[in-house]
Amino acid sequence: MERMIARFDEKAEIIEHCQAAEDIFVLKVAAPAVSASARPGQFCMVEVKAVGSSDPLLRRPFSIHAREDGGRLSFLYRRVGRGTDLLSRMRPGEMLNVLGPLGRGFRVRPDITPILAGGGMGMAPLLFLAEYCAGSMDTFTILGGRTASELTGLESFRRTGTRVLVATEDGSLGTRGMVTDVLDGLLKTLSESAGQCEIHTCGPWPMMRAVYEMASQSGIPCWVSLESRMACGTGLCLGCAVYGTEKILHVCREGPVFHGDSIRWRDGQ
Amino acid sequence: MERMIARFDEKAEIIEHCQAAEDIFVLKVAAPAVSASARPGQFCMVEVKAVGSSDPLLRRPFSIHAREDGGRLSFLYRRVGRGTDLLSRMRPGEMLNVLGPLGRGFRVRPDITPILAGGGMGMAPLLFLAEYCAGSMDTFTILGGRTASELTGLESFRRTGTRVLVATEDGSLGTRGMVTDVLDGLLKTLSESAGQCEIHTCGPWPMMRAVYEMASQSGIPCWVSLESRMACGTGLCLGCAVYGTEKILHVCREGPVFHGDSIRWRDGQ
Amino acid sequence: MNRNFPDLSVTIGSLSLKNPVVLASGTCGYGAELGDLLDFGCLGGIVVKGISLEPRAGNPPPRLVETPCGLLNAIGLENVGIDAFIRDKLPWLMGMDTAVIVNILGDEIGEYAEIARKLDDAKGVDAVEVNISCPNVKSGGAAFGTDPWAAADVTRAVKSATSLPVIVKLSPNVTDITAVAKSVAEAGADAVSLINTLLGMSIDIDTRRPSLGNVFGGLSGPAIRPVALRMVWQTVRAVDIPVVGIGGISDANDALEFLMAGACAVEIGTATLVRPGTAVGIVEGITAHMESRGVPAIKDLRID
Amino acid sequence: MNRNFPDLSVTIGSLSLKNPVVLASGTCGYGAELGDLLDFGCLGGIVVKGISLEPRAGNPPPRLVETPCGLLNAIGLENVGIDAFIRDKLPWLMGMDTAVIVNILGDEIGEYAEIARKLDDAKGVDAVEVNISCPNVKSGGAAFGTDPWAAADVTRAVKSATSLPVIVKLSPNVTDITAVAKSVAEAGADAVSLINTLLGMSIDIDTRRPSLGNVFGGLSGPAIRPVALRMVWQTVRAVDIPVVGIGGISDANDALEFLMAGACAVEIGTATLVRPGTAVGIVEGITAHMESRGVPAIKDLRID
Ligand SMILES: Cc1cc2nc3c(=O)[nH]c(=O)nc-3n(C[C@H](O)[C@H](O)[C@H](O)COP(=O)(O)OP(=O)(O)OC[C@H]3O[C@@H](n4cnc5c(N)ncnc54)[C@H](O)[C@@H]3O)c2cc1C
Ligand SMILES: Cc1cc2nc3c(=O)[nH]c(=O)nc-3n(C[C@H](O)[C@H](O)[C@H](O)COP(=O)(O)OP(=O)(O)OC[C@H]3O[C@@H](n4cnc5c(N)ncnc54)[C@H](O)[C@@H]3O)c2cc1C
Ligand SMILES: Cc1cc2nc3c(=O)[nH]c(=O)nc-3n(C[C@H](O)[C@H](O)[C@H](O)COP(=O)(O)O)c2cc1C
Ligand SMILES: Cc1cc2nc3c(=O)[nH]c(=O)nc-3n(C[C@H](O)[C@H](O)[C@H](O)COP(=O)(O)O)c2cc1C
Ligand code: FES
Ligand code: FES
Repeated sequence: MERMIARFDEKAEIIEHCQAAEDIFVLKVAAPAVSASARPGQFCMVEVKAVGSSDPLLRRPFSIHAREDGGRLSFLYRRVGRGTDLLSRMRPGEMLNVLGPLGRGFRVRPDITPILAGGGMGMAPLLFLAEYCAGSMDTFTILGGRTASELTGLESFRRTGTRVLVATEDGSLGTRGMVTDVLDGLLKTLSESAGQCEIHTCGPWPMMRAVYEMASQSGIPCWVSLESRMACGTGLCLGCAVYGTEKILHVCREGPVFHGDSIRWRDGQ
Repeated sequence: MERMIARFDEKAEIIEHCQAAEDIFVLKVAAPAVSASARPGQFCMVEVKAVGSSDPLLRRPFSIHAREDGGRLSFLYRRVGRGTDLLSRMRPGEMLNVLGPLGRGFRVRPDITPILAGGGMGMAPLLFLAEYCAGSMDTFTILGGRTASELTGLESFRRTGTRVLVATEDGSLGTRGMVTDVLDGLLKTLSESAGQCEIHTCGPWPMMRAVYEMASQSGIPCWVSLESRMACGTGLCLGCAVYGTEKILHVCREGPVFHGDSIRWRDGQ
Repeated sequence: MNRNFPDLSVTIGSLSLKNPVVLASGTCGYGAELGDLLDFGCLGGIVVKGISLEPRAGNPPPRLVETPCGLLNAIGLENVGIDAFIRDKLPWLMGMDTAVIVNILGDEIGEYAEIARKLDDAKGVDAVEVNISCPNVKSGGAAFGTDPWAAADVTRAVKSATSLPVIVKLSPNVTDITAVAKSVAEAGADAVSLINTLLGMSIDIDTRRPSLGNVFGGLSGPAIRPVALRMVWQTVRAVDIPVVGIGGISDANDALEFLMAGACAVEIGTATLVRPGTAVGIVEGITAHMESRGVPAIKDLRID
Repeated sequence: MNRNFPDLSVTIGSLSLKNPVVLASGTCGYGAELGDLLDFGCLGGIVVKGISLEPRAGNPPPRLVETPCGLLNAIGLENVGIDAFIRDKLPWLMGMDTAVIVNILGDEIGEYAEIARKLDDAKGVDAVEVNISCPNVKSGGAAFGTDPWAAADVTRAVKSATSLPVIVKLSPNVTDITAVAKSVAEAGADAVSLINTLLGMSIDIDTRRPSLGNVFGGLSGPAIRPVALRMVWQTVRAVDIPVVGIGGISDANDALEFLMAGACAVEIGTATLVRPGTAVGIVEGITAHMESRGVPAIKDLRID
C-alpha cells in the first residue's frame, strides 16, 4: 500500500461563496488541517446535506482548486444535480464537513516542463497544480470550454505565472476548437523539447482520451485525473472502480490521477 | 361529510421570519389563496425539506397564527426537532409550499363570551381567534408558559382588544401558576354570567384536560385544539387518529378543534 | 403516429386507462377527500382505500411515524365497509372522468369473494385490486401474500365472483415475489400490482416503546423505491400478465424508471400525502419526456 | 455498580467486546484504510471486508448509486482472498486494541469451511462472521441465506472447521427471517447478525440502462433501518442466541433503538462511508444516554 498522508474530517467554515458564471461557483472554506497536507490533484469529500436530513446521503467529491493563506481551501464546481444545488445555497458563516485531502494527486518531476490541459470543470484541480509548479519551472496551461463565459478564473491561472492558452468551441475566446487543437499546436512548437514535457489533464472522458492519445503519439507521458461515482472517497467501499488495462482501479485511492497508460480507454465512462 | 371549504397548495414566499425567543419563531408568508379562506383554528401543512431532498419526507402541521393584510399568513412555532430546525433556517425571499387551510377550526357563537386559554405554543391559533372575535364581542385570553420570555407576542393579543391574563410557572410574569389557576379565578369572577361563556383552549394535553374538566364542572362548553402525528393533513391517510369517547377521531379532518366532551381524555397522548 | 403527441393510454387486461398514472390505495381516501386539490380527469385512475366486508375501526394510535425518506403506517385498514362504500362513496367517484379501481381485503377467502360479488353488481367500478398482504386468519395469521398457494386461492375466488378485471396486489415481504406472481397469474389474475409496504418498525427511545400502537407498520415512500423497482423488474420478466409498479414514486423520473423496467402503469402513494398534486405533475412529466425523445407510446419506454 | 459509569461491555457467546459498537463488513476495508481517521481502541470491534478462498475482482463498474436516504452497491465481493488477508492485512489489525471479526463468503459450503479452518490457525482473529447472502452456486444460485436448510448446512460446516465464535449474518430478502435464524441457531451458530442489504435496483433514465453494472445491488443506509429494526425485534424474540443489529444506524439514537429491541451489539455500515468517525460518536452517545438515565449495563436497555 502506498504511504498514506494523514487525512482529516474537518468542520470547515464557509469564508466565501461566489457564483462565477451561470452554474459555476467558487467555494472557499477554512480547513487548516486538510489544507496543510493537501497536494495538487487531491480531492475532498464535501457534505452537502442539511443538518438533520439524511438525503442526499453521500458527500460529494471535489478537487482542491487552490490552497490559500490562513488554512483555506477553495473548490470550483458546477451545479449539475441536487447535491451541488444544495451546496450552492450555503452561505458564508455556515459550517460544512470536509474530509480530505484524499487520493493520489499529480506527480510532477522537477526537470520536466508540465503542460496542463483542462476542459470545463477539469480546470478545477489545475490551478493548484499551476501554483505548485510555477515557482520552480516553466509551465503551459491549456483551458477549453464551450464558450468564454465558462472559462472563469483565467486571471488566477495567469497570476501563477503559467502561460495560458485558451480554446472555445464557439470561438468566443482564444482558438476556436478543442483543447486538443491547441495542444497539437503547442506540441509542434515545442517539438524539439517535447521529450522534456509531461501532460497533466483533467476534463470530460473523450477529451482526456484524445489528449492521452495525442501524448502517446508524441511519446509524452500523460497523467489523467478521473472521476467515478464515490461513496466514501477513502478506500473503504471499493465502489469507485474503473477498468484499468490490467485490473480494476479504485479512483479514490489509487487515483484520481493515473498514468494514461494504465487506463482501459475503450470502456468509456 | 362536513362541507369542505376549498384548500390550496400554494407556493408561498417568505416575507418575514423572526426569532421571538430562544426557540420560538414567527414566520410570515404570502399565501393569498390559503389566507382568503382561512378560519381561526385551522392549520396548514408546511414543507420543511430542501429542494432536491426527500428527507424529512413529510410536511409539518402548524396552526394559522394570524391573517394579515395583502394575503399574508403568519405561523408561530417552536423549534423542537429536525423539521422545525430546517424551517428556522429559511430566509425571506425563499419559497415554501403551504397547503391549507385545513381542518375544522373553532366554532364561535355570537351571543357567547369566548374565553381563550393557551399554554405554550398553544397560543398559536388563539391570536387569529382573538382577532376574529374581537370586533363583535368581549373576550378574555389566558396565556400560560413556564417563564416570561416564552410568552412572546402578548402585545399582539392586546391589540385585538381581548383582555389578556397571564400565568407563568416561575411567576416571572402575571400570576405564578398555571393557566387553570387563572381560569379558576376568572370563572369565579364571571360566576353570574358563566352560563354565557365558552372556552377555547390549545396547549399541552394535561393542561387542556384540566381546562376541560374545570369547564365541565362549571357547565361551560369547552373546545379543544388537538395535535397528533400527521402525514397528509387532508384526510387521505387516516393516520392522525385519536380516541374519541365513541369512536376514533381524525384530527386533521374532524378536528383539530373538537368539543371537549367528544375526547377520551384518559388515554393521554 | 404523430411523434409530437405521444399516446399515453394503456390497457391492463380489459381495463383501459387514459394514462398510466393511478392513485394508490390508502393514500387518496375515497377520492372525494382530494376533490378540491386534484383534477381527477387528468389521471389514469384511482384505487380507493382498501374495503372490507364489514366496517373496520383500524388500529390504536399512534398510527404514523416518519422514517428516513419514508413513512411507517399502521392504519389497520380502517374503512367504511363495502355496503357504505357502494352507497356513500361510489356515486362521487362515478362523476369523475377516471378509472375507479376498488382495493379489497379480508380475513378469509370467502370475504374477498363476497366483496367482489357486491362490486360486480355495483355500477361505476372499473376493476378490483386484491390486497393479499392481510393476515389469513383461518390459517395462522401469515399474510395470504406470503404463500403462493393461498394467494392463488384468493385470486381464484375473486375471479369467479366477478367479471371485472382483477389486479392482485403483491406483498414485498417474501423471498421470491416472482413465485407469488406466477401463482396468481396461473390462477387467473388479469394483472399484478406491486409493491405493498415493507414491514418495519421504529422505537421511541424516550418513552422506550414502539413508536406505533400496533408495534409493526408498513414502510412506504422514496426509501423503498429501489426494492420496489427490483421486484417490478423481476416480475415483468417472470409473468406474461401486465405489471403495475408501485413504491416510492415521487416524480416523473421515478415513474419513468418503473415504466422502463416494463411496468404497464404506476401507482402513486405516499407522494400524494406529501403533495396532493403529485400524480398530475407526473402525467405532465411523462408526456414531456416522451415528446422530447419522440417515444410514441408507453410500451415503447420499456427496456430489456 | 456505579450508576455514573455505565458498563458498556458485552459478550457474544465467548467473544467479549469492550462496547457494543462494531464496524460492519464491506464499509471499513481491512481496517488500515481507516487507521488515520478513527481510533480503533474506542470500538467494540471491526468486521473486515468479506473474504473468499481465492481473490475476487468484483463486479464491473458502475458499482454504486445513491438512492433516497440510501446507497445501492454492487461491489461484487472484491477481496484479496484468505491467504493474502492473513499475510498482509491481519498483522495491522492485531496491533489495534479491538476485536477482529472476519466476514467470510463462498460459492459452496466447502469453501466456507476451508476459510474457517485457515482462520482457526491464524493469530489475531476473535470471531468469524458468515455471510450467507451469497449465491449457492451448486444449487441453482439462490442465496444460502434464503433457505433455512442451506443456511444450517453452512453453519455446521463452519462450526466444525473452527473453534472461534461463529456469527451467522442473515439476509433480509426472505419471507420469515426468524425461520432462518432458528435454523442456524440449531445448527450451532453462536450468534446471528442482521441485516445484510436489501436487494434493489435503479435505472438511469438518460442512458436507459440499469444504473449498476450488475443490474441488481444491495440497498443500505438509513432508508432500510425500519425493516432492519423489525427483523431484529422479531429475531430477538425467536431465538436464544445473541443478535447483532445492523442496518442504517447513523447515530447513537439509532443504535439505542436496536439495543432496546434486544440486540446485544450493533454494526455500523454505510454511516462510516459518509462520516468515518460515526462509530466513535455512537459509543460516546450511548455512554451519555446510559449515564443520564442511570442504565447500568447494555442489556438493561432492552425493552419487552
Ligand atoms: C475525484 C473527483 C473530483 C471531482 N472534482 C470536481 C470539481 O472540482 N468540480 C466539479 O464541479 N465537479 C467535480 N467532480 C464531480 C462532482 O463530484 C459531481 O458533479 C457531483 O458529485 C454531482 O453531485 P450532484 O448531487 O449535484 O449531482 P447528482 O444529482 O448526484 O448527479 C448529477 C450528475 O452528476 C453525475 N455525478 C454524480 N455523482 C458523481 C460523482 N461522484 N462523480 C462524478 N459524477 C457524478 C451523475 O452521474 C449525474 O449525471 C469530481 C468528481 C470526482 C470523482
Ligand atoms: C394541527 C396541528 C397544529 C400545530 N400547530 C403548531 C403551531 O402552531 N406551532 C408549533 O410550534 N407547533 C405546532 N404543532 C406541532 C408541530 O407540528 C410539531 O412541533 C412539528 O411537526 C415538529 O416537527 P419537527 O420535525 O421539528 O420535530 P420532530 O423531529 O419530527 O419531532 C420532535 C418532537 O415533536 C413531536 N412531533 C413531531 N411531529 C408532530 C406532529 N405532527 N404533531 C405533533 N407533534 C409532533 C415528536 O413526537 C417529537 O417529540 C401543531 C401540530 C398539529 C397536529
Ligand atoms: C397510509 C397508507 C395506507 C395504505 N393503505 C393501503 C390499503 O388500504 N390497501 C393497500 O393495498 N395498500 C395500502 N397502502 C399501500 C400503498 O397503496 C402502496 O402500495 C405503498 O404505500 C407503496 O407505495 P408508495 O411508496 O408510493 O406509498 C397504504 C399505504 C399508506 C402509506
Ligand atoms: C459497499 C458495501 C459493501 C459491503 N460488503 C459486505 C461484505 O463484504 N460482507 C457482508 O457480509 N456485508 C457487506 N455489506 C453489508 C453491510 O455490512 C451491512 O450489513 C449493510 O450495509 C447494512 O448496514 P448499513 O445500512 O449500516 O450499511 C456491504 C455494504 C456496503 C454498503
Ligand atoms: S469511493 Fe469508496 S473506495 Fe473509493
Ligand atoms: S393526517 Fe392524514 S388523514 Fe389526518
